[in-house]
Amino acid sequence: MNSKEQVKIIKERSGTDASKCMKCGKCSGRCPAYNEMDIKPHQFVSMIEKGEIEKLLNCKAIYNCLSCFACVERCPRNVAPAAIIEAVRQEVIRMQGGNYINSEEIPQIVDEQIPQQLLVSMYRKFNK
Amino acid sequence: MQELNKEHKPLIVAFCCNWCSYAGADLAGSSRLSYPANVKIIRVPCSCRVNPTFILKAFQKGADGVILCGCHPGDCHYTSGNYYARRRMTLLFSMLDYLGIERERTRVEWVSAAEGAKFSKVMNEFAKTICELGENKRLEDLRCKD
Amino acid sequence: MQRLEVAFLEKAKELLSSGQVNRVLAYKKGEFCYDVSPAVFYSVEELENAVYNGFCGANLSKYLIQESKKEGKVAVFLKPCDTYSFNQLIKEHRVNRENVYVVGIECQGKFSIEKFYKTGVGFVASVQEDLDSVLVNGETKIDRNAVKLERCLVCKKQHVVYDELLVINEKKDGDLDRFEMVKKLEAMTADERFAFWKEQLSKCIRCNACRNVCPACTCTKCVFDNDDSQISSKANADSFEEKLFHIIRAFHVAGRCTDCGECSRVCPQNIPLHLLNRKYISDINEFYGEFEAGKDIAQKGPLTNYTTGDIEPNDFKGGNK
Amino acid sequence: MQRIGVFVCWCGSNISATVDVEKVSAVLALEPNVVISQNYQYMCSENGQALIRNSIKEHNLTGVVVCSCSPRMHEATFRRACESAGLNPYMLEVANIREQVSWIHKDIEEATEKAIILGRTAIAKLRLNTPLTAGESPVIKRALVIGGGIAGIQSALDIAEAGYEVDIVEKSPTIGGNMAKLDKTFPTLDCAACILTPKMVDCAQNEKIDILTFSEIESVKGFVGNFKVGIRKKARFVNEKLCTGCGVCTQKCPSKRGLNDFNMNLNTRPAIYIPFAQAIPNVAIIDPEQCLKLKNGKCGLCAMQCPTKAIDYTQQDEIVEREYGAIVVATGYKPISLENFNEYGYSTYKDVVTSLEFERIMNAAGPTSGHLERPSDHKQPKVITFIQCVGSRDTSGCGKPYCSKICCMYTAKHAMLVREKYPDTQVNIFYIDVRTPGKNYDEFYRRAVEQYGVNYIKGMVGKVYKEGDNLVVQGSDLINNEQLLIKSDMVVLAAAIEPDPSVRKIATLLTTSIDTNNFLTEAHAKLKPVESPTAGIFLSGVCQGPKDIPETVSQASACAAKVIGLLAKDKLKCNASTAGADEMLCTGCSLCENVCPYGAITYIDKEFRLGGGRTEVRRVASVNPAVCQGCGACTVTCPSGAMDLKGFSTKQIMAEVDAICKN
Repeated sequence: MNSKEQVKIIKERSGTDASKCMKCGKCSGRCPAYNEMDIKPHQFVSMIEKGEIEKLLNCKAIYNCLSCFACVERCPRNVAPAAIIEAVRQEVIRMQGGNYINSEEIPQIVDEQIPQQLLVSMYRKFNK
Repeated sequence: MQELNKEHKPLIVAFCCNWCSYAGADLAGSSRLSYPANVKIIRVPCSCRVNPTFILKAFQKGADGVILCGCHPGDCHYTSGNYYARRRMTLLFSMLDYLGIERERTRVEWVSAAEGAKFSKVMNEFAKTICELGENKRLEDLRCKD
Repeated sequence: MQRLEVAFLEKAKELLSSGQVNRVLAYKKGEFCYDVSPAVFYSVEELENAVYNGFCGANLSKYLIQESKKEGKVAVFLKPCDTYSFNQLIKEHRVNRENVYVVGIECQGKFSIEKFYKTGVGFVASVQEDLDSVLVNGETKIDRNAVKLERCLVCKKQHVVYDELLVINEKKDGDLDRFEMVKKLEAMTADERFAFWKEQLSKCIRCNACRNVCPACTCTKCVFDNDDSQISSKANADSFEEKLFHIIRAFHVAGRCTDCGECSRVCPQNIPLHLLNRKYISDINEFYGEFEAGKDIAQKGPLTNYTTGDIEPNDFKGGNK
Repeated sequence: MQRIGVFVCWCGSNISATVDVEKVSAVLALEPNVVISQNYQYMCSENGQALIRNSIKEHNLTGVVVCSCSPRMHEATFRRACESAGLNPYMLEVANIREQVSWIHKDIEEATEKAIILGRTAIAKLRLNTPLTAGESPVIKRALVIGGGIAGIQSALDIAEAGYEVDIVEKSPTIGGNMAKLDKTFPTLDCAACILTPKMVDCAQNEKIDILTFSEIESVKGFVGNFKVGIRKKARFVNEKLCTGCGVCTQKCPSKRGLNDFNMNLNTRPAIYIPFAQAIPNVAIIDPEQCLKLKNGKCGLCAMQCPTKAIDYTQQDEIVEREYGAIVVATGYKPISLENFNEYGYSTYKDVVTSLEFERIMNAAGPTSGHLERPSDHKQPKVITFIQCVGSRDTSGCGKPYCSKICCMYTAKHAMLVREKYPDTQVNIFYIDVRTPGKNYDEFYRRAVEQYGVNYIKGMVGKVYKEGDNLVVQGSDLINNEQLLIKSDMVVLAAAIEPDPSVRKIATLLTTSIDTNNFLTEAHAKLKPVESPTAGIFLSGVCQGPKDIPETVSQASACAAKVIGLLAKDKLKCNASTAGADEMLCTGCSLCENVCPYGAITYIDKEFRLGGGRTEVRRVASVNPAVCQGCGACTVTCPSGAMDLKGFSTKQIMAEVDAICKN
């Protein structure tokens, strides 16, 4: 698969239209994981639009995103940066194959206090 | 018979109000949004000028579908004309349906002057529906068919 | 029941002899008992021939268009359903109300002679009426409901406009659902409906009786007689013209038709024309709210009125496919 | 017998590329009544029109069919050509073979066939045309301006200047609108009151102008040149004629808890009040929600104190009916409600204010007498952060999809004013883009950056929250690619603006159209920007789209020019296509009268001869051709077919149906 096709797939999977972005930066303005991310939420939107797929596939930010959807909530143009981040991450996982977490392991490795949403998010991040 | 039906090119009469829908048709034209050539437009000042007899007459003379286009409710150039047209057409269409005549042959669409794309879409869809229905047999006058 | 006819004659005589009116519009005897027709009586002597019985079905209101224009006052005996038509004519400025003295007369439902024949009584020489039954030829007793006109089974009961009332007994029954047949037709498939109407309307001989009797069809010159209308025709040349005439006629009276049923009563071919009018009435009730033409002249007619949220012409439910 | 000329236009190659124009003119030449059929490159050109004119004369034509572009484009042109050759202009029909044929069909054979059918249809209709003459209706030489902001004031002053009478109807107790609330104006920084209030006074003193404040439009009837408008003068409980505006009552009033809406509710005012010092009219008004006398009958202090006995607790709403030739809509705007923008904490934190509230805080006549104080503790803020595009350019459904146009400039103004008066205050501005098209606008913005050291940050704010006494603004800096947390004492939101909500009702009453954002639609986006599609209704100011003051004033004057042009005419040509009843068929049933939207139909009792010396008086419909607009609603309502419409008669339309269907 070439990178053009990958971009197309990621765009489709995210279900969001990155061309609607007016580059206001409100997504990055609210991101709670901003400082941890090597590529910022607003950059995901512009980079996928420009087709800079290699950098995205190799970034760490896709694992730092909390999937809190604050960026989606705030966006004035109905673009969903978190969905793009998620789509890139899925692409990486699918390229690698395999699951990184097994449901049977969860009771041992997880703190009881952990919120349900995080568990769900964890599945999304580490499983195919 | 099947062969004949394929060759049948349905005739569609479109009554368009001068202020919105006729202008919408103009916009479809200037935007080069095509619709079948068998759609022929008659310009009327307002959708409320369209008498049920015009529609029946068109069917009598061999039209296979009749569509009436006017300004959107609330936007009538004459303030309330399309509201009257709406009631008249509802009752007329309901009566045709009651008599067992295919209700898909008649239609009302509100198309504004800015909706060239809608005009073309409506005409394409309507023409397709009429094509599928085939020739108008239940409301035609055989003498009028040459 | 004979008491009512006596009261009717007394009232007519009183109105004439007192000079309150100079003529009376009512019914006169024919050759047979069922052969009654509308007539104008100018003197007490002429009233010898006046009758009021179960065969006085004709709606007298339409005659008042011409009668009310003439010199002097005319008295008229109107049944409840007739008063609706009369009221609608007042609304449309077709009658001069000041010239008419309306006596609202009791009606226990009028007869259909065909229904007598259907009971197998043969020739009807005389009918003695009772509230619930009739005695034919002095020997056969028949349930009154069995010989009533269809419209009298769905009676309006109340007089909506009158100067005085002549009612001895309250009207009984007549509460059937008048839209029953319309609903039945709607439940048929489109092909069945088409077949039904094709059969019915192809009987039409374009005698124009329905139009001429209709109290809502009061045009000076009907569009079907007017060459300029582009739809004029004297006779149905084919099935299209049969439909055209009846659709347009029903449309022209839509919202104005009081459902008096005269069209079906007079049709020599027994076409159920009232089913076309009732379809409009039922649609109007369903789409725009209950409306009864002739009931309240201050109310706007449904086709000269609108609301911004009216149903769209493509969206009505319609009959079955 | 009609003698018809057919003229087929090539429209350069627009038509001739897909329609065989030679064939069209040749085939149409064979139609009955057609005596000449020609084609030409550009029928609308002077040469093309000359061809029509000459043919009319040469062939004694009684009618002309032009097969060309849409009649909406050149029907008027060809009508003029006919008229100048002595032919009645309504003896013309246009077959639209461009928009309806050549531009949408590719197949030449198919397109040519359709063009011929449309040509035949036009000929069929034309055979039944009759010469028409347009009637005339007089113009009432008085204008109505709805809205007394700067747009309405300017339009009214210009119309009055030309010598016509104008009424300004304003829904609030004073004219002045939003501009009266502003402190300074960009790009010159002169004080809004200094330039506005003299104009308000001019309005009050101009004898051609009648100001009706605290009044609303109740009903509108009629048409261009002849509007009848019902105006509701709401009760203000003070006799306007007697009140001198001395203000004694406002000082004595014991009920002082009412929110001062002129100061954006930042402080309170008495129940009887004068909106602001320079209010026009300078007359007090009682707020019935607050007034003790009106609420429970106990008080009456103001009436006792009033030296002119102007207080009238029994005053009622009053409806006045007036007639106008033209109507100007100048209903203006308001900032949007910020309820969908909780992230900025507007409803949670007192120190988050809108720009219009900030105007009042900075205004010398405002609640703080012009001292920069934050609302929570009246301390002078040391760090102020402005956020632009709050609700503008928002397609998510929370705000407005359009650019509000004025926010970039007034935010730069606010920043400059703060830095000018309080140089030790830090000013940050979050922006998406800075838009400054306008004379001296970009220079103004650059001055804010270069001379006043305003910190412009390209990025948007994600959240405003409180930490101790201060607000923290969390936002992105897209240039430095970092996320900022800025401690601020005060946050100012440049809220989007939207048309004043009253405009919906007014648009309905005036039957003019309104777009999805509630802005009134102009008749043509480029060529008729101040006319509404409804004749006689004109648009001034923000009701048509976001505008700053200079633009509003220019549009208001343009609007006035259009109104003056209309009022200068003594008579207007009416629509020639009017309805009329065949009196021999009319039964006088009143159905048509009930559907006429213009009240053009009345009934008369007319005497008819029956023959033999007898006569009959019948009630028949009579159409006023000056009022009839030609919609045709009556024609279908009429069961007898007595009512018909000239130019679109039943026969003509039926002939068109025939012509289309027989092919």
